[in-house]
Amino acid sequence: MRSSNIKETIALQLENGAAYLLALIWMLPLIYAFWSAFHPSEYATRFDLFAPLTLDNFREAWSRAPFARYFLNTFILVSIILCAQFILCTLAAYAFARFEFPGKSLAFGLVLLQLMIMPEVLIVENYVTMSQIGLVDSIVGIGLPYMASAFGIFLLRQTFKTIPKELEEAAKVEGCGPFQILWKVYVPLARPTYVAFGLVSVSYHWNNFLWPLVITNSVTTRPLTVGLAIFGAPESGVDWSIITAGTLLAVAPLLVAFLLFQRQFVQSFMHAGIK
Amino acid sequence: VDLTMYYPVAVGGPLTKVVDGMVEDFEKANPDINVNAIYAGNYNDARIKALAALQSGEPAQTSVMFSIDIYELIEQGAIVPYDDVVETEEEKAWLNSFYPALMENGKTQGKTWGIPFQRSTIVMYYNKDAFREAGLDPENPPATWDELVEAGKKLTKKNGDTVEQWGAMIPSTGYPYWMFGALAMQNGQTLMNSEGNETYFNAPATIEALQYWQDLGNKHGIMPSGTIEWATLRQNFLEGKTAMMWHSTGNLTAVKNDASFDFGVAMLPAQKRRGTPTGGGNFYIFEKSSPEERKAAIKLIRFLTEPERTAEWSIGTGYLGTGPDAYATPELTQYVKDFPPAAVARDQLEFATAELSTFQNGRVRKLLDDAIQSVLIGDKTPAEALDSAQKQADRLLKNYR
Amino acid sequence: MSAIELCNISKRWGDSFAVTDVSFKVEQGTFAVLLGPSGCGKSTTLRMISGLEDVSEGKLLIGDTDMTTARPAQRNLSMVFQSYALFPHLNVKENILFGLKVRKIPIAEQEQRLARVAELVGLAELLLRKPAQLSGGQRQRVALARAFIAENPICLMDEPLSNLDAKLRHDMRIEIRALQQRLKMTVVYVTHDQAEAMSMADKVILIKKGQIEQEGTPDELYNKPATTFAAAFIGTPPMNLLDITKMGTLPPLLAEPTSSAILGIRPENIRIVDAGGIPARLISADYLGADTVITARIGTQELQVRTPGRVSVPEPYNARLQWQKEDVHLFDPSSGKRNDTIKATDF
Amino acid sequence: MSAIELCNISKRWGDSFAVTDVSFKVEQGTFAVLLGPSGCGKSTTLRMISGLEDVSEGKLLIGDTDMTTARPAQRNLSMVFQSYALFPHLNVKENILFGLKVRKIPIAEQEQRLARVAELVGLAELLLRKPAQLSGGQRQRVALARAFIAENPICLMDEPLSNLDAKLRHDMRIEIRALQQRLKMTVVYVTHDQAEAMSMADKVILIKKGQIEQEGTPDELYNKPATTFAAAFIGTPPMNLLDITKMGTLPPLLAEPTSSAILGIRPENIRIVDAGGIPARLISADYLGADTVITARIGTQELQVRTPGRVSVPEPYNARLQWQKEDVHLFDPSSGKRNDTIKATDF
Amino acid sequence: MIRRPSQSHIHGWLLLMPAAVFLIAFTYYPTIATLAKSFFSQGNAIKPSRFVGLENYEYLLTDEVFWKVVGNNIIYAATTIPISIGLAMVMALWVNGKLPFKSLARMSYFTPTILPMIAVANIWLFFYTPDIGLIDQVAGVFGISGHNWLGDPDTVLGCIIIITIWKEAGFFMIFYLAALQTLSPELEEAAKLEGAGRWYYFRRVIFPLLMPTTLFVLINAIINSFKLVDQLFILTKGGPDNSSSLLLYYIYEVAFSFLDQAYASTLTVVLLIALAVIAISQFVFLDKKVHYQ
Ligand SMILES: Nc1ncnc2c1ncn2[C@@H]1O[C@H](COP(=O)(O)OP(=O)(O)OP(=O)(O)O)[C@@H](O)[C@H]1O
Ligand SMILES: Nc1ncnc2c1ncn2[C@@H]1O[C@H](COP(=O)(O)OP(=O)(O)OP(=O)(O)O)[C@@H](O)[C@H]1O
Ligand SMILES: [Mg+2]
Ligand SMILES: [Mg+2]
Repeated sequence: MRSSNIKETIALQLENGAAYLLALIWMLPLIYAFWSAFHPSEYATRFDLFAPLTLDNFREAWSRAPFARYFLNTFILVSIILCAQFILCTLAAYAFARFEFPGKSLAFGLVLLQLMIMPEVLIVENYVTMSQIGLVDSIVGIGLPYMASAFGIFLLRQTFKTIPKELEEAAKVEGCGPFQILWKVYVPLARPTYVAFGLVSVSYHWNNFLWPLVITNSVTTRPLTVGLAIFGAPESGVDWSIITAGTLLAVAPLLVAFLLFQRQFVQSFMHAGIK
Repeated sequence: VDLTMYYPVAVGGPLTKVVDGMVEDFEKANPDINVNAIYAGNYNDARIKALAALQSGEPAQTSVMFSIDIYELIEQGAIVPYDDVVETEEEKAWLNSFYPALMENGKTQGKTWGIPFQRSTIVMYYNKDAFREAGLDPENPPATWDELVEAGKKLTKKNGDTVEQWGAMIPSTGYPYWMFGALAMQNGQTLMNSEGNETYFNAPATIEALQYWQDLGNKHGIMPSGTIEWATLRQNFLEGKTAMMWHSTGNLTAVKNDASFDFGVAMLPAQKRRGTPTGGGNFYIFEKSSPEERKAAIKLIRFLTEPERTAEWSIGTGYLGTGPDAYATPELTQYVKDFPPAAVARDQLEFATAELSTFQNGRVRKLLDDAIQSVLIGDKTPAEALDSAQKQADRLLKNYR
Repeated sequence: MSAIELCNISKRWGDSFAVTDVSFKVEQGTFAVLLGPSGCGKSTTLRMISGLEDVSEGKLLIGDTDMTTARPAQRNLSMVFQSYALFPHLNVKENILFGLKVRKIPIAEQEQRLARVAELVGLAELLLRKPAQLSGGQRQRVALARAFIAENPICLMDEPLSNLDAKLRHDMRIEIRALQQRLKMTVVYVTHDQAEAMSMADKVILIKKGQIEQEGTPDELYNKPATTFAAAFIGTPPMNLLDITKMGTLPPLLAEPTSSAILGIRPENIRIVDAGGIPARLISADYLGADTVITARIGTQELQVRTPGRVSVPEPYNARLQWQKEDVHLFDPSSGKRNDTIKATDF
Repeated sequence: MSAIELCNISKRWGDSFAVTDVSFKVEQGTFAVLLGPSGCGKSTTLRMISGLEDVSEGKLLIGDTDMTTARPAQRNLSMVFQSYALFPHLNVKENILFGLKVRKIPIAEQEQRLARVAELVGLAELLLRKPAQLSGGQRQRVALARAFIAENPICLMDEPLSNLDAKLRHDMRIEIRALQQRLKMTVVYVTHDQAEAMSMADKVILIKKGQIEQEGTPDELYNKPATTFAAAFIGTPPMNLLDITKMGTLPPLLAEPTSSAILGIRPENIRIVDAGGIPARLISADYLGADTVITARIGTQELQVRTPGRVSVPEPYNARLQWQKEDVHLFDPSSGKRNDTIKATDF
Repeated sequence: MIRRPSQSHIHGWLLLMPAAVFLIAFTYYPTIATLAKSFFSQGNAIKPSRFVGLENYEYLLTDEVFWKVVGNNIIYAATTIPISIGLAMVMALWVNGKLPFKSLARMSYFTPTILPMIAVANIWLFFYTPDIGLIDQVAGVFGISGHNWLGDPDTVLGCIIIITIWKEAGFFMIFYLAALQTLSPELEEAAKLEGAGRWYYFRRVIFPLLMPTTLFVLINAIINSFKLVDQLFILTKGGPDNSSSLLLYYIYEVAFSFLDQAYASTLTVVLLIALAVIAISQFVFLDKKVHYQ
């Protein structure tokens, strides 16, 4: 340490302090969720170091809805959406990144337009479509409207564009056709982007609520959030202990996965950088 | 026959389990009818779901929905009156077996469109310990507006500028029009006619009622000014931040479970009279259904509203028993005996009236909600706010006269 | 039969021609170098041969078959790219085997060929590394191995050494050349580095602005440059080109006086002498270890003299320069073309 | 007064030393080059001088002031980075003026200095371009201009030419050297390219594994390499190092027979002779335009011979090699140190 | 050569086809249907829907709630966008720098992104609740009396804004982090040698170099400032007296509470046009400034 720069050091410490403070604030809702989920409900709004710990809230939450089934549904839903998004977005992004065809920029503009359209607004129309193709109350039906993700197309296109053309040419000279090139060159090289986009997509669909509620009718298709909403309905007042316990149950897989793989996730984001 | 039924859950608790259990019993009793009972979120979600299903031509045959959606559902041509479906005398008698106050929201144009199911009224919960501390008689809660103010002043505890305990709280988010319906009724004024095409928002008694509400906070200082959050009010009460609260009977079970103090439940106080609107969900039968389906639906609804099940439902949820014979069942009789507050809502039904419900209900209700809130936050005087709300409501409703 | 033959090939981008009417042949088993300054169309030409770029006009024969419009994979050739184009997600082995996998060659044969090629380029130890874990020279070898394993008779290389540092470049040059000879491959090699071209090529095709300037062995290009462009492009330092009309009064440098000519003389052919020769002023010296490059001035024209050992020029001073008439090249000033009708003379 | 003096400086990363106990002085106005193979600690040393890296042990004087712990900005020096570190969003002018703006130099003076520097490095025309619109050489010049405009007496350069192609590198070398002399700056220059070091330096500091191997003028390093490492590192092709004990029966090469020694002889000092000398087998030839490098073998040891003009060796054949005793360097085989007590002899 | 281009055309369209089918079926078709509805009156059993031309749009001009909501949304956008972007940038700088335990900080900044809004809103409800809420409890320790955060029209929108910032900043941070990683450390060293302080370096170098990322984030932020309304459903339902209502929430209310699809469509069209205009002008005006490479 340079002795002459005490002032700078202090400034740096202050800044680090601010960074941790902000981190604490950002964590606060989660911290509170843990607090109130693990304590009896009379401590939900009172903080007492010696409050007794309990798992009752989890037991209660778990018993109020068939969470196990909902977990399975959500898991299937998220997997289907993710697979479909990967395939559809990959193909479209590849077209936008490396092919010339008439109407390309118009098509791309239209894709970007989708970013701006709120799916909530289209619920009624989409419900009609689903019922026409007989997919009301099916997990596929929940996923369909989200399968062509403009965000995914956009992100992958950017990534594909940064992949050196030489790699594609090398593969061409070795005898690869367009699909082989996509599969053997572009997809593996864009893996970080896939991980990044996957994270965003999974957390969105894991937590999506209104459309799944409207389009599903039975326990065998409903995702977790619908179960969660039973506690979330504040018509008769909020019971935070149960809500937070339910919330923790619902997001636990996500949280755990994120904790375990956070290094990989974050690194993927880094590589997927939007420039 | 396959039946699809949507039902919303508007109160906490393992309601879906109760409904599923009752439906199972029904299927056992009627092996030829297969019921698919679908939990549909809260009242709002349920409405969206029904509407989406309706437009897709794939609706349910019956559904529990907000009792006040009646006019909109009629306007959409979505529902059929029960009068067209019931056939036997027995069934017609069944239509008349409910508390009249609960039927008010289900009847219009001389026909019955909705059968009460998960219904509630507003009651006043009060903290007996706080009453004792303030030197008030815990068995004698305020019965008039003036008494409410008086008691409230005694109950309001201050520590410097900070209020540690408020006298009373009336929630003004979520369903302000509902609370206000009670105040107006107590002042002798209903908010609309039974055809649902006229409102009385700027009647002098209505304006007075709103003035009183505003005064509770601004003039008498027994209630916080600004709006009071519906969803967290119970917690406030349980935490002792308010000595009295007006809230749905649907909270009874939760308050009973969580209160760490001695609490009481009372009817709402009176000005010119006692009064409260009813609230909650009715059974409707959808228009897009075959005659067999309708008959099956009637069977289901009758089954679910039988006294024994109504009693079970009421005990499990805190909702009202919908007819006198429910309270005559041994279970409910016993329950009321063990837990007298459970009877308050029933007793209050005598003074109850319909919840605000008109054509263009969403808009009209919002007009009133906004007017109430704008007064409570001090933006407008009651007369201004209600005049303007009435004017706009007239414009919306004149097409229906 | 030539391995590759270009007949009047042109390449147009929109309105402008990157390559104009180029024709040349590359014989079986030879090492041909496309040489020229940046942007002259070398890569474009090579890419047309590979099929990565469409030919706008003309005909392309590979092994006597018309391949003008064939797909790259049909042409049976390999290519080594400037930055190697190694697949970063595959390890060395997978990179080398990439093409064989695409072509579904049986595993046993893949392994066999791999072993041979890896041995050849000295990568046997590194097969499981990812490209990022290799040094520049090793990456280069992977790229070569990938090109060789296909056992295509033709290999195209686009400035494959330009990313390496000087020392490594020198080693790799020798290595590539040795491999080409061992495998008897036909190689077309693109570079803008004349030293590279000189040391590797059997045949150099010198390109300028999309057209062939001179074609021949390195010797021919060095000793008989066809134009001033060729003369100035080849050799380090390059040939000095002096305008005879601006030399001032001097002993006669040409056999018969001519109104105008460009006199070319390579720096290593000029000697600093005590007497005789022509007067010049030495300006500065650049010591390169084995020899020194001296910048000198005759009249207003600068020229460079390369002389063995260390010579220092702390201050400019006058000296005398001399060369032999055999070392003089003469060019026509207007066209820049070599003119062997004029003769130089000793002085 | 030295411009820069390092006294027993070391740099530790965790447990390992990147630089160990290095001491040297750079005199005012000289051009010092830190030379050494990759990873030897050149950049680390330079960065300690600049203050971008903390010194672990030792003392650093800049103009006789102890600057061991001073902040980079306090040291009054400029630095040119390997990849130039130009700010991509600023145009040439803004890039050059960056430091003056930070230091809040009056606008009038900024403009004045800018004009002078831009003129000096030949950028006057390009002031409004963004770095992306410049060629490699031009970017290099911007980086230099940014370093020069501060008018700091010291300029540090970390492999500033390594990103350029050979030709441009050659031009830039001359340019940098000329500018340094014109501005009488003290320059510390890092490179792993010995040719660069030889042609530019007043003083070369040769580093090996974090320690100084030899320090001296280019001449000294070339003509009196202190170790086999220095001998092999400098010169292209580098000095041939022959183990005297493995040469087989030959005419005596040393004045008195010694049990063991390493004999160093530079390729350009070996001649191919018809008679006399020692027998050798010529293996291959590498034609470089002005001269040819021939690979030869004496016994089992390979060596390289550089000879002017074009020589071809289509097939290996036997020949005789000769050199003069003045050109022989002798080293101790165990320590690798130069040993001038043994003498070579003509043969 | 005619061969390649045509082949490329076919390939291009073929690749696009699957995504296009989905986009058309579930985005463009319903959007156009929505647009069409805005020119019709809301039909019902008594009065069938009929063409009314621009009547819905005329009504919109006189709709006080609409204008209030637009005003709110402008405030909402004008605060959430710069603050969350600014915070995201600061977070990214911290997490990218020498902060000890930075993976912990990174984790907490990113947490909001993976928590479901429906649950989170309830937790925030607790924070904001007067007297018993966390904020008032903490304030109470310092002797500050409670405030009715969500019940006061002056503070309610601010509360909503804070939640949005909390939800978004960490998400945007990731993009900045990615961009920062691509900056060469030599740039910072060069600036340091010239004597530039951290602030100067940020202002003159990092900030402009992050512009492309900022553009990307900005577009996302603008879109989100119209899209993120979930918290309203649980927290305020737009109240009191519409002082926290936002455009999309209002659309939702009109469509599903007022059951007026026609008017909801009209509002949707206006929202879409506004967004498209913003996005296009951004691309046109900013894109030029931003791309220096
Ligand atoms: N895709 C393209 N569109 C338009 N012009 C192009 C394209 N590719 C190359 N050119 C132009 O064609 C000419 C020849 O380019 P080419 O790449 O063949 O040069 P080169 O000789 O390989 O140069 P270098 O040594 O710099 O690689 C250049 O003027 C270049 O600008
Ligand atoms: N930040 C660091 N942490 C640990 N070791 C380091 C670090 N920076 C450099 N080193 C090590 O210190 C040694 C010297 O590195 P330095 O960068 O000075 O080498 P160099 O001579 O400049 O090499 P090059 O020519 O490749 O640039 C190397 O072994 C390197 O691995
Ligand atoms: Mg090229
Ligand atoms: Mg280095």
